[in-house]
Amino acid sequence: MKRPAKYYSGLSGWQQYSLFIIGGVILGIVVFLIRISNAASYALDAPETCINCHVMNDAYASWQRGSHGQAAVCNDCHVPQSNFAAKYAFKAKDGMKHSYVFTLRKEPQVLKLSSGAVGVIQENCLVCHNNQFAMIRLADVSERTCWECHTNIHSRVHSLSASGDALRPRLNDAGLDWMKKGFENE
Amino acid sequence: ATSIMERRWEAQRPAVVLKPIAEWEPNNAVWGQNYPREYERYLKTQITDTQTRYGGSFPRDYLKEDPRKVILFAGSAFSLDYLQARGHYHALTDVLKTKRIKYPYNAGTCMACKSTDVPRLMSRMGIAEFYAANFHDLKKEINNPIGCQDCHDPQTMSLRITRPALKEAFAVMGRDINQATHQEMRTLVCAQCHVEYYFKPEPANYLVFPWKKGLSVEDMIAYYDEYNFTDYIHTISGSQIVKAQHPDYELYMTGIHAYQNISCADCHMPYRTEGGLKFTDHHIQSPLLNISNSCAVCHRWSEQELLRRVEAIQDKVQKAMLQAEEALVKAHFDIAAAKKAGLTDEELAKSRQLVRHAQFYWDYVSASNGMGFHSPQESTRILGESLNRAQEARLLAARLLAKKGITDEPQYPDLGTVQKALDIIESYK
Amino acid sequence: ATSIMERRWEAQRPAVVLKPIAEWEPNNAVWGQNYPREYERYLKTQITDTQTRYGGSFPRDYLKEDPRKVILFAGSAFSLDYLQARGHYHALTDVLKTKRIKYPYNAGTCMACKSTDVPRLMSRMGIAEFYAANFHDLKKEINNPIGCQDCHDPQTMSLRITRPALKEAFAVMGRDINQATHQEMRTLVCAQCHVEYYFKPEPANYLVFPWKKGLSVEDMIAYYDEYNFTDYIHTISGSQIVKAQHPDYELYMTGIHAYQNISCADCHMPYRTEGGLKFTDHHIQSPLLNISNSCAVCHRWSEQELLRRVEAIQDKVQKAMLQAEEALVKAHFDIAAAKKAGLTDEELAKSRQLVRHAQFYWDYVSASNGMGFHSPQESTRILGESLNRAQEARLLAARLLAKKGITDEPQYPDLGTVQKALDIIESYK
Ligand code: HEC
Ligand code: HEC
Ligand code: HEC
Ligand code: HEC
Ligand code: HEC
Ligand code: HEC
Ligand code: HEC
Ligand code: HEC
Ligand code: HEC
Ligand code: HEC
Ligand code: HEC
Ligand code: HEC
Ligand code: HEC
Ligand code: HEC
Ligand SMILES: [Ca+2]
Ligand SMILES: [Ca+2]
Repeated sequence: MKRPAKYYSGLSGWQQYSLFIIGGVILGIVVFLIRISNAASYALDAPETCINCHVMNDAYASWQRGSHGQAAVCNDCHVPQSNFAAKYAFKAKDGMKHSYVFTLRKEPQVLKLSSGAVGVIQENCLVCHNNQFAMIRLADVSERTCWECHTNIHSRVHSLSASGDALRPRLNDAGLDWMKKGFENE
Repeated sequence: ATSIMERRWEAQRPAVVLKPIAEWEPNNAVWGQNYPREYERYLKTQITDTQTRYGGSFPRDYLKEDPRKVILFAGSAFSLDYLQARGHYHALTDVLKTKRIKYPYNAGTCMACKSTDVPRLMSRMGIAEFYAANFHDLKKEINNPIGCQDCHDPQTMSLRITRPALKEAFAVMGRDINQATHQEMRTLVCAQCHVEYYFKPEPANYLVFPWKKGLSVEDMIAYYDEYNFTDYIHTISGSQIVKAQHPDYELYMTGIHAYQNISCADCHMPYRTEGGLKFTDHHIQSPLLNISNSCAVCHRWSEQELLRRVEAIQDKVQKAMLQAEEALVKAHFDIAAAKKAGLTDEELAKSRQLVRHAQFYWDYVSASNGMGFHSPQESTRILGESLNRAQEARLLAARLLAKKGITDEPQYPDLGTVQKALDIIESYK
Repeated sequence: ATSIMERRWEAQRPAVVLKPIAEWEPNNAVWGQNYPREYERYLKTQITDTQTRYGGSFPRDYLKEDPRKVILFAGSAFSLDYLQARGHYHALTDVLKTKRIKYPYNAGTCMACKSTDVPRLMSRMGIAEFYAANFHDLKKEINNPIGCQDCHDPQTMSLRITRPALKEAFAVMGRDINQATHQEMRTLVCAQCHVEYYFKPEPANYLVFPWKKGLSVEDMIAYYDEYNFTDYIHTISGSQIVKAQHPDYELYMTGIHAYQNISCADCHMPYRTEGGLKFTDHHIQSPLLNISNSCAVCHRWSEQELLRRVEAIQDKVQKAMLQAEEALVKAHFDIAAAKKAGLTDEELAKSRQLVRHAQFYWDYVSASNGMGFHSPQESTRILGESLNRAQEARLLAARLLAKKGITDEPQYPDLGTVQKALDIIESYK
């Protein structure tokens, strides 16, 4: 009945490191692209990084107004915190998938966590909230997630269209100045 | 990455209006020039080959699926032609070809919910005059099916009520429809048509929603009793029947989604985002044909789980409906047997009144679209009330028959096909 | 990762345990020394003055509230003493003082769900021997009401099944209860007791849950029919009645919460935080007395909104229940009248069978706690089925009476008070 909530067991060490390297290489080589897509910010933890893609707007808005807007940033929950390599390997894999899907406009209207993501987040809830007796017991359980009860982490409603654009902060301009001028002239 | 950048601009692109739309513009294609996304999706309501367990856009034949309905509507044109609704695009075609339309005169009121030409004509002719007009005269001026004009203000594109019956019904309940919130409007535009209605005799064929006492089935039948309103005399039992017609809004209002302020549009017109632009999906249809956009926005279950749940709810409603129907059909025949045995109309009055009520309760659910999904518990509750009245009517009839020495159960005819059912009705005329 | 978590739990647990607990320790206070928070909350189940519209911990008198129930249970001790459940702390007291216990012998089975001493005694005596023993002998060894031992393993504190009847019922259905997930266990510990049961005659008074064909009301009555099981012969109508007893788990299983994997404990034992420590609230009671922890974490509506919705659901169930009850009471009297008029048991068999079923359907909802909230639509559906059978029985009876020349409705007695109802029963003995 429930979505399978297997713990994110991590990629094998070999996969982690190669993904990390591939990700790094790609980012390293395509400097031009990095500049225009604000790619440098992807290595950091600022939530604004994520809304480089408007597809993430709703998640951003609901996070900001949810119970953790002041308490945790996206990567505190969405990226494994267990060790440095795992963290960046996950980021690289995720990042590549997202850019691929986004660029090809294949994103679904209603996003759902991938099965790998569920375990990662559940673990992360415990990173911060681990000092409470009953929760440790809950964490033993792979079939139930914290947010089945705590539905206000993002919000009840999940959809690319769920939050108005107004809730999205203005980003730094993307692209190069001359490009912008070019468009303005049209 | 270039495309990532481009797509970021998408999010900031303003909508541009190309061409002002005339106040009473009935032509959807004209509106469509300005709003191509909405129009393109609207055009999809042409599709008529989708099917779900109880819905979908194909023209399901209610009578063929369940010939007992022919018996229940004996005395009304619904026993001749009764299909399930399909897409808005077909509304005009369908009202023009249904056998329920009478010749040479039929009330203009039958056009009230079928075309974007209606607001224009009403504003020109006057409301009462429109209803009183002959349907066959109006036809000449009516060319467009349901569309933009029915729900939108052409200047601002905001939602607006174009049908006076809804405004008037609100006023009668002491409410001002202009105070409706934006979220309520996302339901009320539908409630212009997806509601129970009747034609008041005075002014002639005036369209009225029977909400004066309230929206519940109890309130409505009490209203009809007070006004002594009847749609038809039942050919077999002689009961005075009120046909319920799609009380979708009313039944929905008793459900959990209405309680939580979820509108018709939330499910039947979910938002879509294409290229960073957010718009409303104007392909109005069964949400079960679009679960991932429609329900999954709020319910993080799998599509399979959602579908299974809806069907389980609907199966229960159908079972309860058929149970009430069975008793109701028999009640008509029981009363007919009593009549034949020589019992007077006076003696039969109480059973007939019970059957009138039983059938209205049954029809409140049966004529509602969605097989009870809009309010699962209320649907089965109402069907229980219907059943009780039908069975009470049968008990009275049995005791009356006994008074005439008839102690056996009447023989109930075979109702296997529509034709058989029609023949039976004929034999009672 | 799972194992990391397990280790974390293992690491933390011993720090809390002050004193090991013996395998069959029945004394809740002893467990309480190690787990004072849970124990303190558990002690709150002593409270007996809370009240909601249909529940709460005060000992609501079902018979006084609705004396027609006295008639329905004519022939069984439930017509003498029938209260609504109150807190677990009182389970032992209440079974000791109820008038439903017989002297000098009563089946030991009546103790099975009332005390933490039961697992110990069963392991010592043997299961069949426990059930077969005399209740009045067992009393001497039983001193503790429902508590920790009933749901927990004293070593690990994990949930465990201590009652064989549930294990056996799972086995009969081809399921292994040891495969239950943690979340399922949060329901199954309750399903040890909050279920429909009967005493199998062989081995003597053996406790069985009638789930072989399934958990639905249809499946259960089919089961009882197959085994020809009857709790009592109805004093008035002579029907063979099966009394349903608290099918809480079974009804819940058809509801939306079970479908979404929400357990009994989620609502009746919500988490509570005290001093930064989150633990399970062991004050088991009506969740309506603690809406903010119980419902509002998942449903972010106001407490008022939640309460209003629950009550609206319950009101509808009650209305449907009373409607079915009315028909059922009359059915008993109708059959009695037919009997009196000289109809044979053979002629009455069909009506009695219908009444047997009608009453079991009715009781499946009536005897369930929570006035149908656990499964709103299924409750009203079942009550419709009950009603139909009761009315069909009345129709048959009316036609039989007619055969004897009696065409009037029987006179139904005044059932205004419990005493009046008891007197009526007396007159039929
Ligand atoms: C390049 C554009 C882009 C950026 C930048 C981006 N996302 Fe996404 N994200 C997407 C798209 C497209 C999807 C939908 C993928 C799918 O469903 O196949 C998605 C899906 C997701 C999902 C749900 C699916 C899953 O994999 O579990 C999560 C969680 C997520 N993003 C988090 C983030 C976080 C956190 C950040 C910032 C660190 C971020 N995203 C930045 C485009 C982006
Ligand atoms: C406190 C932990 C936490 C933080 C902080 C957080 N998320 Fe999430 N995120 C979750 C959980 C839990 C879910 C799963 C929600 C569900 O399935 O109902 C989720 C789901 C998502 C999804 C999948 C779509 C959806 O709505 O379920 C996206 C995309 C996403 N998050 C992006 C982000 C972005 C972007 C940020 C920061 C701006 C962020 N998250 C901050 C915990 C968090
Ligand atoms: C980076 C640390 C961090 C992570 C990761 C985190 N939290 Fe929190 N959480 C906090 C802090 C700090 C607070 C207190 C916020 C406050 O009091 O305003 C909090 C508050 C809460 C609350 C109480 C407020 C409320 O919403 O009712 C809940 C519940 C909660 N977190 C659940 C979760 C869940 C579930 C997850 C994982 C999906 C999670 N947290 C992940 C730091 C975190
Ligand atoms: C919570 C979601 C939801 C809401 C709100 C809702 N509906 Fe529905 N509706 C459904 C579902 C699900 C069905 C069943 C479709 C099926 O069986 O294929 C349905 C069926 C229908 C149908 C029949 C569709 C068909 O396939 O023939 C109509 C007409 C309809 N609804 C109109 C309305 C109106 C008018 C309102 C508001 C007053 C409304 N609905 C509110 C979900 C909803
Ligand atoms: C002007 C009257 C009118 C308005 C306004 C209206 N409807 Fe309809 N609706 C109809 C008619 C008439 C049909 C049946 C058309 C046919 O079968 O020819 C219909 C059919 C439908 C169907 C069945 C489609 C199918 O594929 O089976 C759905 C669903 C529906 N309407 C929902 C809605 C919703 C939701 C709204 C409001 C957002 C709405 N309607 C507003 C008159 C209206
Ligand atoms: C108050 C609005 C309203 C009025 C007045 C109205 N209808 Fe409809 N009609 C609807 C709606 C809404 C539907 C779609 C829902 C349904 O069929 O249940 C519909 C569906 C139909 C359909 C297609 C489905 C079917 O039943 O075969 C026909 C034909 C039809 N109406 C004919 C008529 C006729 C004839 C009259 C006059 C007696 C009439 N309508 C008056 C609102 C109305
Ligand atoms: C049955 C009612 C109905 C009909 C017919 C209808 N609309 Fe809409 N329309 C709506 C609703 C409901 C909304 C959502 C409004 C809101 O929430 O602000 C909407 C929104 C819109 C919007 C605002 C942008 C958006 O997509 O949310 C536009 C533009 C629009 N409709 C154009 C049209 C056009 C063009 C047609 C005719 C082809 C049309 N509509 C027919 C009900 C309808
Ligand atoms: C905009 C939000 C929203 C949408 C869209 C929505 N629902 Fe719901 N639904 C709710 C809420 C709110 C509840 C009440 C329970 C709760 O608070 O979670 C609910 C309750 C339910 C229930 C439980 C009711 C019961 O009696 O079993 C079902 C089933 C359900 N919805 C199915 C659907 C289906 C199917 C659709 C799509 C056709 C749908 N919902 C669309 C918000 C929504
Ligand atoms: C979704 C929440 C929910 C779940 C799950 C749930 N219940 Fe309940 N329960 C309620 C509510 C609400 C009531 C009504 C209380 C009232 O009327 O005061 C109730 C009433 C009861 C009562 C009567 C309480 C009284 O006040 O007398 C009992 C006993 C009970 N439930 C047992 C169970 C059992 C056993 C299960 C699991 C098989 C269960 N419940 C699952 C919410 C729930
Ligand atoms: C060992 C048998 C047994 C188990 C296990 C059990 N119950 Fe009970 N329960 C009872 C009995 C017996 C009563 C009635 C006590 C009385 O009235 O004397 C009762 C009463 C109740 C009440 C009514 C309380 C009130 O205040 O009205 C609720 C609620 C309840 N139980 C819920 C549960 C839940 C939830 C579980 C599992 C977490 C559970 N029970 C497990 C036997 C049990
Ligand atoms: C399968 C477990 C089980 C068995 C066996 C059982 N009970 Fe109970 N009993 C319960 C539960 C659960 C409750 C609380 C729920 C309720 O009352 O509906 C309860 C409640 C009670 C109550 C308090 C409420 C009332 O009805 O007055 C009494 C007294 C009682 N039982 C007596 C008995 C007697 C006498 C027997 C033997 C004929 C018996 N029980 C057998 C589970 C059981
Ligand atoms: C009717 C069943 C029932 C009874 C009786 C019961 N418990 Fe529990 N207990 C539970 C459930 C259910 C949980 C939640 C277990 C989980 O989800 O892991 C629990 C959890 C616990 C925990 C784990 C920590 C926590 O709070 O979540 C402890 C410790 C505990 N109970 C102690 C006791 C003690 C001491 C008693 C007797 C005073 C007792 N229990 C009686 C059902 C019961
Ligand atoms: C079965 C439902 C349920 C699940 C699953 C659940 N919680 Fe909770 N949680 C609650 C309830 C109820 C409360 C409120 C307790 C109170 O207010 O006394 C709560 C409170 C909290 C709080 C606030 C504590 C405080 O000090 O106020 C945090 C933080 C929290 N939960 C985190 C989590 C995390 C992390 C998980 C997953 C490991 C989780 N919860 C799983 C029901 C749940
Ligand atoms: C652990 C989560 C959880 C808890 C606790 C919970 N619910 Fe629900 N409830 C749900 C889910 C999930 C649904 C199904 C609809 C959905 O997906 O939102 C639901 C549905 C409902 C519905 C709609 C059903 C209908 O037929 O109208 C009501 C009402 C409701 N819950 C009331 C309650 C009440 C009252 C309580 C407390 C006694 C409660 N719930 C406790 C999760 C929960
Ligand atoms: Ca249809
Ligand atoms: Ca109680």
